[in-house]
Amino acid sequence: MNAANLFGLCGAALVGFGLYGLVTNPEPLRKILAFNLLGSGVFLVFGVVSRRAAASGLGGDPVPQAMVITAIVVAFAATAMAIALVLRLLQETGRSTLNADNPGGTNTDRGNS
Amino acid sequence: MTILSVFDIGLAVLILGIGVWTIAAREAFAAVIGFVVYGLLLSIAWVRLSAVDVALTEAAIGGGMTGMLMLGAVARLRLAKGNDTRASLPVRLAAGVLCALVAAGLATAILSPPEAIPTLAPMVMENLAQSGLGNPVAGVLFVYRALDTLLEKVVLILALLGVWSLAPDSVWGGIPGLRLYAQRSSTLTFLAQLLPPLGIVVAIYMCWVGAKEPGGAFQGGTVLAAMWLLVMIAGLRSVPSIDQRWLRLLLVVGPVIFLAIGIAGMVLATAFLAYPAGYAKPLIVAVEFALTLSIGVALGLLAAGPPERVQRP
Amino acid sequence: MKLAFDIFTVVLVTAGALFFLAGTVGLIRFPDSLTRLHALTKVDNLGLGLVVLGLLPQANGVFGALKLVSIWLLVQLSGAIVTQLIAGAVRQRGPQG
Amino acid sequence: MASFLFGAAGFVLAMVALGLFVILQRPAEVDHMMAAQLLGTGGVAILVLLAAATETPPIVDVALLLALFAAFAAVAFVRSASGSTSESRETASGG
Repeated sequence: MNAANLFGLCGAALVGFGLYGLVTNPEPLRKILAFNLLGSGVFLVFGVVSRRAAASGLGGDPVPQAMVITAIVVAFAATAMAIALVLRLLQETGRSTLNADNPGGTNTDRGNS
Repeated sequence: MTILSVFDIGLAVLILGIGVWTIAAREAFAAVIGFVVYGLLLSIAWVRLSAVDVALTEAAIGGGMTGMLMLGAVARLRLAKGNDTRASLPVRLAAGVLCALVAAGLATAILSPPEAIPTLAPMVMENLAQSGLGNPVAGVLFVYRALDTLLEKVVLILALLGVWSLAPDSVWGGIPGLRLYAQRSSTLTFLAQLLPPLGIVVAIYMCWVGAKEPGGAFQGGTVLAAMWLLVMIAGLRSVPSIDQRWLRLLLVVGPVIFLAIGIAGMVLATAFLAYPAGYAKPLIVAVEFALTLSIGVALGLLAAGPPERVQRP
Repeated sequence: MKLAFDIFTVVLVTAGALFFLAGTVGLIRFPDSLTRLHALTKVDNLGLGLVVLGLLPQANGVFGALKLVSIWLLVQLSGAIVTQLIAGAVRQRGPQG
Repeated sequence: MASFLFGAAGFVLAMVALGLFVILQRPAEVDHMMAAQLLGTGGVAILVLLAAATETPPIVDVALLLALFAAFAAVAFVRSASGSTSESRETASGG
């Protein structure tokens, strides 16, 4: 078992945890958090792909690394957007839930994130 | 079993443990703290995967900026306790099985690598000398995949427009609702006076060293954004309203210069986003400096959130 | 000469690691938040200082060594101030907050 | 030499892990805030040890950013903890 495979398995497990949190956690903020965990697990798997393709005296293939850097920044932008949606939902309805059965949430401004 | 593999196993177990804590913690505040710790630990894992550029980005964005963004949201959501019920046990069990299956599938894919591992590293290294850069990742970002990098800046600006457009009509063009520190605390003021000058030096260093060694516009820009936020949180500088012209100018200056050089490449060089022979490095460094500024402003404003009040006369 | 440098590194890094151990023991043993904060900040910063000092002979060139020392100074300064902030939060909310 | 430095990095990692475990176990939020501090010193020590052990000087830059952002995150922790922000003032002036 080399370091690359080890962190690859770690990434796979993190994807599993993140998905579980995304499905079972009711609070939107916790869902966003879980989604970020899932994303970083995917990035870690990508890092393993890069590490494995090490050649020409480099520690890893620079192309996947550059893609992961781009992805981290884009994930941050998406997180900022999602949090702004949740906060607007709170502002409009006074609650922070996606539960459609809740009474009082009749406002049209329901986030579907 | 070498010392090295013991270190790696310990790190992986710690990361997984913090990941579980982030999902399972009862309080949202504790979960976000777990996430910040997770981001900082993950950057050590990236170092172990020989991806120092990614480690820098993860420490800056995964640890610092995302944590700050989420903590702001936690503080607001404390006021509104949603009456969410946790998923029932059968649902949780089914979800657990599903997620275990997904993770197992991924793990199988990782443990069975292709026979001939595809790599672009030799191609990158072959052509890197022409660009005058020493950092292969910067080479990929600014030479071979320059279009991706350009579009990513556009995505940042689009996301910012999306965040801004969530503001109610009455406060459009107003001041972002960044949560300030309640009492003017002299300790925080001192930190906000001490850290930003150091941070600006670090940002310039990151940007400059990015051409040769790990670093670059993303990392430098994130440091700038963090320092700007720190100064605003401490109340040393007021939060600018989003209709300020200088603010919008700074936001677009990086992408515009990048685009202009790209279009000039169609005339002076061979294609869109191609650099004229011999001028690649100075042009890339110029683009990186402009982008650092734009990324810093964009990330800072994304973290500050949509406008919430208008300038009082 | 190389051997002397290596012994210097081994001794100081070991001492630094022991300070990290002491910091963690303090974190486990001390009864309230303020004393734990004290253990964490003071002892760990000293541990980091010893590790950095021990690594100076291994650094690449004068600039590498300078960078190491300035990182330690940065951690030292920001750590001290941030500890003040957390201690302020402890005082404001009481030890159970 | 390299394996000694790796061993030291592993030892500091174990101490950080133990410290995190203790900190996150406690119920008080102020104890949780110390986590960033712990990573700020321990994580930096691990990274400078790794940089020396693998002879990769750029890793020191990661330590630099870790130190900077650990301090930044700690400020965010303290600021967003309940009761220490300007919520009332803000809602008064907000639309």
